Amino acid sequence: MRLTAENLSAHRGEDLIFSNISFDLQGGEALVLTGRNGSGKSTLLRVLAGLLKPPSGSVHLSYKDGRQAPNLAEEAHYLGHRNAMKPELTVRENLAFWKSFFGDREGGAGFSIGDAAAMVELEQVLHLPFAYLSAGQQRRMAFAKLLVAYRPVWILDEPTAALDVKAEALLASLMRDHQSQGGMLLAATHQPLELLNVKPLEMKGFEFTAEEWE
Amino acid sequence: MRLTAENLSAHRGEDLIFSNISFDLQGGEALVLTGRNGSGKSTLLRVLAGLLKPPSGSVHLSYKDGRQAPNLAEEAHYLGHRNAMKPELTVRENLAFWKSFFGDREGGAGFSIGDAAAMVELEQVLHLPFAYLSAGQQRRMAFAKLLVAYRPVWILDEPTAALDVKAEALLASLMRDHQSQGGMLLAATHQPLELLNVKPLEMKGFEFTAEEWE
Amino acid sequence: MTALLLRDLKLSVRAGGGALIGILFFLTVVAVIPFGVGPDLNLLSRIGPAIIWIGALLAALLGLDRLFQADRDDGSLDLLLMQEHPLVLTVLIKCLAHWLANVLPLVIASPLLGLFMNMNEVSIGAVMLTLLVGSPALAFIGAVGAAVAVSLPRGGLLVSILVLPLTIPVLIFGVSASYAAVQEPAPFLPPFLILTAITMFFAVIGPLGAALALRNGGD
Amino acid sequence: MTALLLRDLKLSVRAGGGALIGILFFLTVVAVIPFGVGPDLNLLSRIGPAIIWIGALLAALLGLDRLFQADRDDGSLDLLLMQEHPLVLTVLIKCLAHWLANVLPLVIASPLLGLFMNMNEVSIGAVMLTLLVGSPALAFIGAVGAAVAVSLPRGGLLVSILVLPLTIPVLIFGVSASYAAVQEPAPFLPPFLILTAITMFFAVIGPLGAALALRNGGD
Amino acid sequence: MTESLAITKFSDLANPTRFLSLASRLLPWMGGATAIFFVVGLYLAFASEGDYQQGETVRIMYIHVPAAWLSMMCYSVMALSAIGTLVWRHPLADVSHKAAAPLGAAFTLIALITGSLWGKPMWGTWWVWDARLTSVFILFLMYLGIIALNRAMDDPSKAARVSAVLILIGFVNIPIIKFSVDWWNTLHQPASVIRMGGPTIDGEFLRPLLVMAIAYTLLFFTLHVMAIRSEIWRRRIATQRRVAARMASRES
Amino acid sequence: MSHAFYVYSSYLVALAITAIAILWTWADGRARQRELAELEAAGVRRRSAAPRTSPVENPKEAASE
Ligand code: HEM
Ligand SMILES: Nc1ncnc2c1ncn2[C@@H]1O[C@H](COP(=O)(O)OP(=O)(O)OP(=O)(O)O)[C@@H](O)[C@H]1O
Ligand SMILES: Nc1ncnc2c1ncn2[C@@H]1O[C@H](COP(=O)(O)OP(=O)(O)OP(=O)(O)O)[C@@H](O)[C@H]1O
Ligand SMILES: [Mg+2]
Ligand SMILES: [Mg+2]
Repeated sequence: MRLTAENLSAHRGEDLIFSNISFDLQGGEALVLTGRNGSGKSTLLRVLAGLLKPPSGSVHLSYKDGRQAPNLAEEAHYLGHRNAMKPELTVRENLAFWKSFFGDREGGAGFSIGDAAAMVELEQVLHLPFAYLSAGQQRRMAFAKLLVAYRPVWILDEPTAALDVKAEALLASLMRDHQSQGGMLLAATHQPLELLNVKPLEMKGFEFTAEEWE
Repeated sequence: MRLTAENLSAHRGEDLIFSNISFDLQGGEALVLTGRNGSGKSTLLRVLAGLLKPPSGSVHLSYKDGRQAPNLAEEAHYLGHRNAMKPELTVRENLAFWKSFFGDREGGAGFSIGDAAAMVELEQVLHLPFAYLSAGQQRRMAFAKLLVAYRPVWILDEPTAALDVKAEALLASLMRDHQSQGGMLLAATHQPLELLNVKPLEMKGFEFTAEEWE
Repeated sequence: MTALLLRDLKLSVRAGGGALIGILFFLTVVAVIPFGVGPDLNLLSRIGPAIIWIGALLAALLGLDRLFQADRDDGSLDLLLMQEHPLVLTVLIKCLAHWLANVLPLVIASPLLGLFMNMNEVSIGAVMLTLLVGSPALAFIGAVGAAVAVSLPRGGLLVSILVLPLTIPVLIFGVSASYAAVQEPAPFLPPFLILTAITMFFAVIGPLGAALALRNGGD
Repeated sequence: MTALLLRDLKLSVRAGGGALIGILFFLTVVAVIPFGVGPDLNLLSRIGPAIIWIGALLAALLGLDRLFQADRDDGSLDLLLMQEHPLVLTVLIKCLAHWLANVLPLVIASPLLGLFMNMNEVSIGAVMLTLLVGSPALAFIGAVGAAVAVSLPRGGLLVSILVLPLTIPVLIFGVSASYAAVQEPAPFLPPFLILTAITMFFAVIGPLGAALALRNGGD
Repeated sequence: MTESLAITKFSDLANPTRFLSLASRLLPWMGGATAIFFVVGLYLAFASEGDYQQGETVRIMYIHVPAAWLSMMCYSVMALSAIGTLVWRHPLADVSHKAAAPLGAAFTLIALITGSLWGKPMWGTWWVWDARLTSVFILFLMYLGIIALNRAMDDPSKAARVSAVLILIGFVNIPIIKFSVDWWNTLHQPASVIRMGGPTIDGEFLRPLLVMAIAYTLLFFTLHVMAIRSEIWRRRIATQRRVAARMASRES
Repeated sequence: MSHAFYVYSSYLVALAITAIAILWTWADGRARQRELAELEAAGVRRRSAAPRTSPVENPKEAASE
């Protein structure tokens, strides 16, 4: 499994947020993005998840056996600033929906809903509507979403926001488990995260105004 | 200025989240709530802000000269998990609205919008719609809202969520400034915050189920 | 308080496209009715005022259910509730903004629709006047529904159901005053005065009820 | 995909209170009408089909503009976009869920309302049939508007300009087919077939357009 | 004790546990009385003469009019409970208006249907959109709306407070129903029993009508108490389930 | 149609609706009772009905005794 990005750049509005970002990642490695607020971490992750079209550059993912994956987005979980869970539905309903909507990708299988909730240590709130959870509980359940369906690549935008110290360590260990099974991590974070095989990438922020009009 | 809370308790749904919480705070002091996710920190802050009616207990605020303030909510800023800014409006419009809607309370005056933005080091994005800011920039601007109108008491729920390390230090110093001018702080946080005269309060979480129906 | 009014106006112009949705919906309603009634111009002009009133009522409902919900979702509602500008006043201002942005344009457009419906000048004038006086009541009544909807995860149809029955008196007197202006024996003033009274009544009851619901429904 | 359908159905049932709500809403709308036009049973039965169609339009529009917005606000939309189930299909399913939850109950309730409006059996049957065939088009058209609204932060105005005028042909052919079924000289089939064609056309164009807007508008 | 004796007595009764024990003692008597009044009322209804104007159909009155009265009284009971919810925040008041709503809907439905069945022979039509009929129809819709609202919210005490506000706002409809026949001239009968200056109706019809009215009222209160009791049980069950779940998760 | 038809059908309708209301209320009560019994059997008990650990657990009840 191998992910290569070449010469990526991204616009937001008319501004060029970053350009010429290239990296190369093997299974089991983690790319950790750091940088000041507004330096473009989330933007880069959204580009990788296929949610923003980069004006230049390309991303390739190849499987262990050398085949080219058609699309990184399909092989990846994305956990953004927002949790992608419906406040009106119970936690269990939310997880069940994502489990069946995502399905598993080759190379692994998702955990059951009960197991996933147990892994983030929140089995006892499965029956509550998502809106009733506290901020940190919500974040943990959003993370449990990554566990119910298998994806080799995880794209995580500040996964540990709003978590207490114990929960932070818990999630970090879940991420390491994912890595040790050959998964890849791409994470943006402000707090140091204890991961394996970290490749750091510091975003510098704002590059230049777009040049089209010059 | 003095804030006393006696025997506060709070329900969420049918559950009793905490009970018998009492504390006493002087101007310049900070009450820092800690505790695991879901232990009731946000709930307590919402009770103090008057947004949840506690089934028992009372909160009193008295001014420096001993007069009783009619209401804590009016003398307080509340910064919750959500930023209370309109994504469609520009940052300047948002701040201008809150400045004129809040007005100042006796004992101080708010900063101008430009100054407040400069204090959180984000003058350059005042013209952007709020939706265009990055997560951390949004949080900083939500904090700037506290600066544009004067309130002696600040109720802050994880004020430094999503901030980078420098911004965290910056906001902490703004909070200390507020304290050193006699202001009070009530903050819930997972990361250690460097404040003055800290009174810690650790929330233990879930007490028991309501008894009305027994 | 003017700040709140201005902000809400700005929001509905910028984001919702409020005015235009209302007018277009209104137009659609009025455009479809003649197909039902057929080309009988006389009949058309007879039911004209009623149709315009019904159109206005339904158009005022569009978007009303989200009067407070948007504020709740981004956390502004908490801050509005904390201020001790009497909450009733805050609600009143928000109703006013909704009315200005979404209903007033309809009132202004109503003469045009009157022409479509083959109504005469007096009748058009009467409809416009009754709409101007009566339609704020719709916004006030709607505010109660919207406030109730805040405690629901999503409001939608339920709000309309709770609200519509209460709007019926407004509709009755609005329409009958418009008719009275044209049909000779019936006097215009009594129903018109009742309409005014209803609006004033709901201008008090509506915000009060909404404020009560907001205070009790939050968490 | 069924998961998505079920979730969306659950969401609209959970929050509003279920299919009953759609019917109740319709009932209230129809109950309001006679207050406007007066208790003239003859007139009521004549404008009945138009009123029922307008009620359906309103019910379809209420909440439609937020078809994708709720998903965007909580971040689900990102995840929906990332999956390679063809996006058109995803949109189609969402439209279907909206139609099933909000419009179908109305179609089912329409005979009851027809009775209230003093319509005869043939007319009631015709309205129900045209609604069944024509109302999905409203959902598909609305989907384009909803998608545009999501991708342009200030797309509000555009949505109303885009959506409401497009619904007028649907409404017109629906209503005129219902009338044709009762009034002798006019043939029922031509407008009905056109209505079917319109629905099928929008069933393709709508989700395609919506998917295009969603893909290009994300940020 | 600083409170007056009356208040203490009231809050004693209003304690859910007290209420349950009182209800179980009272219910058999209430049920029995209801049955007796119904038997007597129905006997009188069919034994009495027909009206010279309305013929046989006047017998519909004995079920239509009490049902119509009850539909309004039930709403008034709900409005009182709503005040209890908002002012005293009493949990029993929450339960009371929640339990009354379906009953009110049932009585209103009876009034609507029997009214229609009376209207066909008397007025020649099942339904007209006049003020009385429509305001009753609106009452029916409001009952359904309140039921729907209660079902749409899963936090019962919040649901109670919010629907209490709605009930109070909707109360404007009750005077409209009552006085609609005076304010608008309509097909419907003006008040002839409950009116200023005493009933104008003949004693022949008044007697069965009153007996039936008492029977309906008793029926309402019996069912209301039963429904309140089930609602209290329902909440106890929910509470105990939650406690059990918490205990279980604590132990594990 | 004869007047008797209207009279009897309205009595029938009234009877039917009343019967439904009564049965519904009664069945609901029975179902709740059964659930309570099941909980009891499963060993879940009301805390105020359980042996008292602290003397004033339920102040309302304690006061009225
Ligand atoms: C669906 C149709 C009808 C509805 C909704 C309806 C509703 C009501 C209501 C709410 C009342 C109580 C009024 C009060 O206490 O002041 C009432 C009373 C009454 N209704 Fe009807 N009604 C309907 C049809 C009829 C018809 C067709 C008749 C007979 C021609 C009729 C005869 C009466 C009479 C005699 C009373 C008693 C009035 C009094 O003594 O106060 N109703 N009805
Ligand atoms: N439409 C737009 N026009 C101009 N600038 C924009 C637009 N949208 C976003 N930006 C800018 O893009 C930059 C990158 O934002 P991004 O969310 O990627 O930052 P980030 O590194 O994730 O920050 P944080 O740590 O706060 O989450 C920000 O400076 C933001 O102001
Ligand atoms: N309606 C409800 N019914 C039952 N429990 C609820 C309800 N609403 C909230 N809760 C529970 O209340 C508890 C307290 O939540 P609160 O938001 O106060 O926690 P917190 O200390 O702020 O946590 P965090 O650090 O994650 O922000 C949580 O366990 C939550 O699950
Ligand atoms: Mg970011
Ligand atoms: Mg919290």
